[in-house]
Amino acid sequence: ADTIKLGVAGPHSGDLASYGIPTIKAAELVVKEINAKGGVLGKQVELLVEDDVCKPEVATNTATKLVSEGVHVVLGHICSGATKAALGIYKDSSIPVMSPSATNPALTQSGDYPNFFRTIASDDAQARLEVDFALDVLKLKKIAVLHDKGDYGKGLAEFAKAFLEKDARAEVVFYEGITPGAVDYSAVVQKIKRSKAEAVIFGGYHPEASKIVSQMRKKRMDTVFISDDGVKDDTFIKVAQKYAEGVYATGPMDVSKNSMAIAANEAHQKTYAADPGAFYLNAYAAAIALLNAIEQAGSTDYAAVTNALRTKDVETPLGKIRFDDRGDAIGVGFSMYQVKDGAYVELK
Amino acid sequence: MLSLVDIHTYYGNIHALKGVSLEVKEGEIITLIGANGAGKTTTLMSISGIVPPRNGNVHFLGEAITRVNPNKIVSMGISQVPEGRRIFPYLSVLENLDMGAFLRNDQEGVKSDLDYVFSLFPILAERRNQAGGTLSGGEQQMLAISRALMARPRLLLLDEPSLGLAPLIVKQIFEIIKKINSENNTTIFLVEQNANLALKVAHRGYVMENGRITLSDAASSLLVNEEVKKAYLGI
Amino acid sequence: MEPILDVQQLTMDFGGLRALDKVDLDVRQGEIVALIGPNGAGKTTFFNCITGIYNPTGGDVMISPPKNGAAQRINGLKPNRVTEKGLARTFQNIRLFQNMTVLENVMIGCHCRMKAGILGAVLRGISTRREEEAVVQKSYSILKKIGLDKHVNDFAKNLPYGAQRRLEIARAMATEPFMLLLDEPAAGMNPHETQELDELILRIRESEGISILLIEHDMKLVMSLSDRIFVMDYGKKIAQGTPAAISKNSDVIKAYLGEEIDA
Amino acid sequence: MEYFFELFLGGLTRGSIYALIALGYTMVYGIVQLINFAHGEIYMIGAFTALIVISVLTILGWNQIAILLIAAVVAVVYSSAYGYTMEKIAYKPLRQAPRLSALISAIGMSLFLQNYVLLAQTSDFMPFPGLIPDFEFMEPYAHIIGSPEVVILVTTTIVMVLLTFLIKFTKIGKAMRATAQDRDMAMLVGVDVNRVISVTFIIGSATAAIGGVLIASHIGQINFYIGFIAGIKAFVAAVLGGIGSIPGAVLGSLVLGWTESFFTGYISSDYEDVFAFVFLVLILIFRPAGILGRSTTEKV
Amino acid sequence: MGSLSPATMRIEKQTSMIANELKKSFQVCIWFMFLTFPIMVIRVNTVENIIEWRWANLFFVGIGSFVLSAVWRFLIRRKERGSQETVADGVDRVTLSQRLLADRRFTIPALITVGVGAVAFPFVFSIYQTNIMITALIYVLLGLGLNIVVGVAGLLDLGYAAFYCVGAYSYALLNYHFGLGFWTVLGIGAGLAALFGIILGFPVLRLRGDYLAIVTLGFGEIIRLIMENWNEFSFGPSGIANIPRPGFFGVDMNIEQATIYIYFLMIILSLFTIFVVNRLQNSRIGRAWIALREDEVACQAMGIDKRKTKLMAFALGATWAGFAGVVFAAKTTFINPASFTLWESINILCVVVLGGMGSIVGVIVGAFILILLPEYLRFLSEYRILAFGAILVVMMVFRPGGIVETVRRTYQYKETEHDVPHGRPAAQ
Ligand SMILES: Nc1ncnc2c1ncn2[C@@H]1O[C@H](COP(=O)(O)OP(=O)(O)OP(=O)(O)O)[C@@H](O)[C@H]1O
Ligand SMILES: Nc1ncnc2c1ncn2[C@@H]1O[C@H](COP(=O)(O)OP(=O)(O)OP(=O)(O)O)[C@@H](O)[C@H]1O
Ligand SMILES: CC(C)C[C@H](N)C(=O)O
Ligand SMILES: [Mg+2]
Ligand SMILES: [Mg+2]
Repeated sequence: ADTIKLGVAGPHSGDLASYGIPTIKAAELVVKEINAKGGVLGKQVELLVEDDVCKPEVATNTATKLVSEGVHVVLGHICSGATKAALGIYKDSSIPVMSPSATNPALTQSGDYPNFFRTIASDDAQARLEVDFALDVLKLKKIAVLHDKGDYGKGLAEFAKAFLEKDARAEVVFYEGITPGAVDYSAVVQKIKRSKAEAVIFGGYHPEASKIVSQMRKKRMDTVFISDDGVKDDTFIKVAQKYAEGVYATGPMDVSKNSMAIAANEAHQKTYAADPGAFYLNAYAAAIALLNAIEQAGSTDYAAVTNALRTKDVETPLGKIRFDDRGDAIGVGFSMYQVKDGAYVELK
Repeated sequence: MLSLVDIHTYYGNIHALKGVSLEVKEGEIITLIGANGAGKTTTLMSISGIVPPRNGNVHFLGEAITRVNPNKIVSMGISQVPEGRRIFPYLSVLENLDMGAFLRNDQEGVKSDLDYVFSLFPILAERRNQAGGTLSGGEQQMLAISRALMARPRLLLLDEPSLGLAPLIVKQIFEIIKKINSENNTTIFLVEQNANLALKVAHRGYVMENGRITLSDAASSLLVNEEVKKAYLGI
Repeated sequence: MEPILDVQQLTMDFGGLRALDKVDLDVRQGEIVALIGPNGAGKTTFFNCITGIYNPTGGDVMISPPKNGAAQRINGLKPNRVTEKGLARTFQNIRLFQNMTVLENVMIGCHCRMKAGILGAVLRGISTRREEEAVVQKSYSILKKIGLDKHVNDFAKNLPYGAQRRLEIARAMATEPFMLLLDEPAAGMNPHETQELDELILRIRESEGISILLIEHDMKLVMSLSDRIFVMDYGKKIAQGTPAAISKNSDVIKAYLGEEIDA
Repeated sequence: MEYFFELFLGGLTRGSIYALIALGYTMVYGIVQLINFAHGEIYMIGAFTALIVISVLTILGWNQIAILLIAAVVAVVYSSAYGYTMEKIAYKPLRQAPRLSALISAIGMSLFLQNYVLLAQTSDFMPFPGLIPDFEFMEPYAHIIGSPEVVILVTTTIVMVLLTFLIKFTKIGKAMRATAQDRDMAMLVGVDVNRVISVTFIIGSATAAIGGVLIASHIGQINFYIGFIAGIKAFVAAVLGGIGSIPGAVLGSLVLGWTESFFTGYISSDYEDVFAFVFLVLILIFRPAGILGRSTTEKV
Repeated sequence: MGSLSPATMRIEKQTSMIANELKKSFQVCIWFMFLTFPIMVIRVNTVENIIEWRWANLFFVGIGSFVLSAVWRFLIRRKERGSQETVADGVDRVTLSQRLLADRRFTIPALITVGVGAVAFPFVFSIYQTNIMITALIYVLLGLGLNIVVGVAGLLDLGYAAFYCVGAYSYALLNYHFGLGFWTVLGIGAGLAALFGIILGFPVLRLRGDYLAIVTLGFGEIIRLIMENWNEFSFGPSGIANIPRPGFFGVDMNIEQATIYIYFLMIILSLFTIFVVNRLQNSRIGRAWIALREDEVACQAMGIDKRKTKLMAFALGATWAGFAGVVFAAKTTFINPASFTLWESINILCVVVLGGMGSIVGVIVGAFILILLPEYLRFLSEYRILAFGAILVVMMVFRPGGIVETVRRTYQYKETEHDVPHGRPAAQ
């Protein structure tokens, strides 16, 4: 049958599976809905889901597999590293790729990947926001920067550190990486305490963040904790519970009032009887954007589709978006959130 | 007491016992002699159930013990002093002896048996807290025999007990064999390279070649059998 | 004649236990010397100290290889260096390379007399190929001499016990020693096989000119083979002499033999 | 000085967490000589089972203490059952096989169990309730060490003592040691080796479950992957202490915990693991069989 | 008595056996239903306080375990019976694969087929297929290298990915900083890896078995962590992108051509590896490695220098990982430390053990199976790794020696006319 083939690539097994699986769910729901409405360009949309375990070497296989199966557009990959390895292959085959989560700045800023788009902002934007918030709003002087040694977390932390160092108002009193997955972070926490930092800017994900925050609070430290969208996740609050109170985190602008976002979350609840996971809405938006671009372009032609992505606005759970020349979504930005009474609240 | 009927035992693909039948009566000392690789050790291992025979039957005290778990067989009263001693290397001498009495529950009896084996082999008492693995070869052999005795077996299987022992001790060992046979009425199945000595203490003997029993007779007749003399007694 | 092995005041302690206590022993070229003594006397420990398995606590081990006669001290050397110098041994508890064939076991013995390095192995030039062939041939002829030629391609673990003991000797001979140290070579053999071993050992001395130091509890073998006998007890040397003298030595009889035996 | 003390306690806590897992690891290793790669997964399954029980009972409105006890018991039962079954399927048929084959089988088991939980539950982190209340009398010290940490420390000590006692002095313990040293010979003195091995796995898995419950409630979250990371650390700790030795596992864990804590505290957490491994290598160079392992020189 | 003919007795015995088996399977089925109950059936939503009961899963587990248990028992039984039957003919059991490998009538046509197939492959199959073949070939290199260390010399190495990492970073960095080309770095990378092999070798000389395993594991992690932390040197976790593919006299290639080119390059490199490794194994050094694995004490007593031999094994094993690493970097064009984790080392170890330790053919087969299997299991999507884990267990249980077991080489010798003074010893 003649179908529109939408590839979905990301980690679906292994330790990072939790970042990849929500994207499959999002794609499934979007496709189900669109197919029910008659599909794209009158054709049904077919999903081709492939695992890349977040590993560059597997990602190249995943990408060639998708290419040889004739995908028209790809939703993915999830990790920046895997994305970088795979992009060359898609580029050679003229396939547009859109990631809901790969935040490495170089992906768009280097200009090496004209076929790449993303529905999430890049790490430097987040770092900027975090630093500005710490200096301008909170007026802090001594800041500790911490990261999880990962691709994403460390990248972000480095930007934060660089921004802070350029600014005379504050000093970085502490800059270190922690080991992800460790059972306890008391030593690092003690060290932060000794450094007399007023705030911690953490680059990384919520499992580590919740452990660090909990340990700090249990040790009766009230150091301000500022983090990123890896932490702006409800799981963080569920896990850290009372200790989560007061934590700042940047995240995509609040869409909780967006009707599409509400619908998307409900659809997930209904179908899978569970809360959606990480990057679910970004993925949802990306799937819509990709399929919409094909519809708008009137074909799956590479030039036409990418052009449509760059020129035509599309209504998504993240709001009305369009992509700039480098592939970053316009209108998808970050705001600062704080945990108040067990929920993230956007700060204006 | 013990009877083997046409047993066949294999090591993976090697057919080690090719139809062995033999019998041991209560209170006897019987000996099994044969060249290297004839299958003597395998016979004992088949009785103990470590290398269960694939075909054939083993009966002990009227019960079939073919393919019964080794620990059950031990609990029925069969103990073995295996070839190569097999001392638990990191257990002390005392603990090794204790393991020998693993299935026994009579503390008193165990204690007196301990004194008994120490009287048989005083050197073991001297080394009682040394790790078994660091004993000299001969000391290990004494320990292996003592360990088997600690189980107070009804049938004692001995695999080359004189291996690596000083002449003085060898003599001692054979005396002990006779002694436990007559005093404790322990039945003894003795495998020996030292056929001369073995046939002297045994009542009956079997000769094994290539996985088969080729000869069986009263020990005294085997001692004077020309073929046996030539092949096994080195005379 | 100069001794080719001269051990003086050899001492070995294990924690509190003195396993060897100032033992002297010497072997001359072409001799068969036996080391006997009760179980636990320290005989195997003596071998271990000479061959570098243990580093003795005290004393000297000197060798003067017959070919390049200079005397040298070898205690503290690594076992492989000792073997290179021309002392080869067998083990009381057989230690063959179980999952290698009989021929390969002997070829390993030749290792230290070969030269091929990595490059040689990969390129397999003429000299390497020659060397390999020569080693196969040499190993085979040793096996033939020892009477294991029927088993060349069998796995060592599948050999009968007696054959395994002989293979240990073959492997040791392949290192081209000037002296063989045999630890209870007759253990586990029946009298008939022991007789064969007796002949084999004599033949090794005769045809190869290898001197032999052996530990053994089979007195018949010891008495018929050895030129001289050393007796140990509790880590000390208690006697030394000809078989005839030893068999009548009252200390030895008391500690070890139990009765007088015919030499 | 206070800083030093804080790091010391932090290392102690971390070490006793490792120890809870390492104990079972080392015990199974000591008896069966198998690196039970899937031990971490047993720990993870223990934690999951506990979480499920806790959630169900909480929803049903039971009382806190009862929940804690029931959850712990169920977790122990289930982990033991998993350990037992795993041995029967993946290791028992490989008793005579080369050791590495059993190791690969264990790795397969580990992958299987991880993904089994991943698929049957979820890949996300799930919050694990802090079951251990903050004790009143601990409040003055709360800025240094928390009540859950103290509970973990105490439990580790108890488990260690019990296991040591079990192995040293009980009949089954003796049977275990004999089985470890020479399986055939153990049979020849009447030990039911299959049973001994099953019991070993059951006890090892039970300690893993206790670890699972306590550690999860200390950390506050679990997912299907926690077992792997913890398993590796525990493995390292067990080897460091001398694999097969029960006190060794605890000592190794503590040394590892302190090493990490002090290195992070005084130098940098960037190279925390690097340093821990370098330290491991150094110790093993001087004590090739671990801190409390018996020396490997064999008598020839 | 006499009323029962032997035939009916047999049938009766069989039916009772089958009944017994079914009973056993039923017990297993109940046990597994119990075992999987909490995790498979209950799912809790702690936020909304909802318990989801998935009773259907219990049913599937029941059916599944019943069937699997029956099959499992049947296979185990057959495995045991199988070994009995081969015994009956009395010949040494040589497995079918070994027999085939030894038979020239089989090997030559087989080699030709494989050769033709290998050459035609990229032209017949898609670029995806070619791509995964390249990955498989990289693992052939890795497997053969690790096989020297683990399979032949018996040194359990859990940090082999470190050398792979060294190779990959050599190319990426030397290219980035100095513009060195693929071919130049291929040699340098292998050399550096060998150097690291020796560096690792020194401290572990005294260690045995699992202590060695843990130290090598540590070494592997150390290398990876340094790459992660030392940004100035390695660009940290974000890795190095845009690594050039291997050049071919400056010809510009599109991705398809480049893939085919790398494919043939890997074929040649694999053949070279097989050639060298084979020669090494059958040399004086190879024998020493095996002897070392069998018995260290005896080995030294036979005059083998333990230290030197071990170091050689480490260095030579690492060399191949170096080669593989360089190719890997060139193939993916992007590397970061995440590709060289412990799982990578484990994966390579699985290749060696599953294929058959010590056997070159085995390792090659192992590499193909282990690398292609997950790729071809892709249709199982999320169940892929689950299935992979299960397959590892099953393969080990039913073929514990690996897929292809080693055959010890037999040597050619000439009958010598040795004059033995006392006549041939009368060995029977
Ligand atoms: N574990 C084993 N694996 C394979 N073959 C074996 C094994 N044990 C023994 N055999 C073989 O079985 C046969 C009988 O061996 P067994 O040990 O029973 O002989 P034996 O009469 O006790 O000899 P010995 O006097 O040397 O002790 C021999 O051919 C031997 O090679
Ligand atoms: N590694 C060791 N650690 C502790 N004690 C040891 C060690 N090696 C040997 N011994 C002790 O040293 C003494 C001598 O042992 P050795 O093996 O040398 O005796 P042997 O003369 O060879 O006896 P046998 O004739 O029984 O083989 C024994 O008491 C033994 O327990
Ligand atoms: C899922 C995460 C690992 C993705 C991350 N934001 C990245 O850029 O790599
Ligand atoms: Mg025997
Ligand atoms: Mg000795």
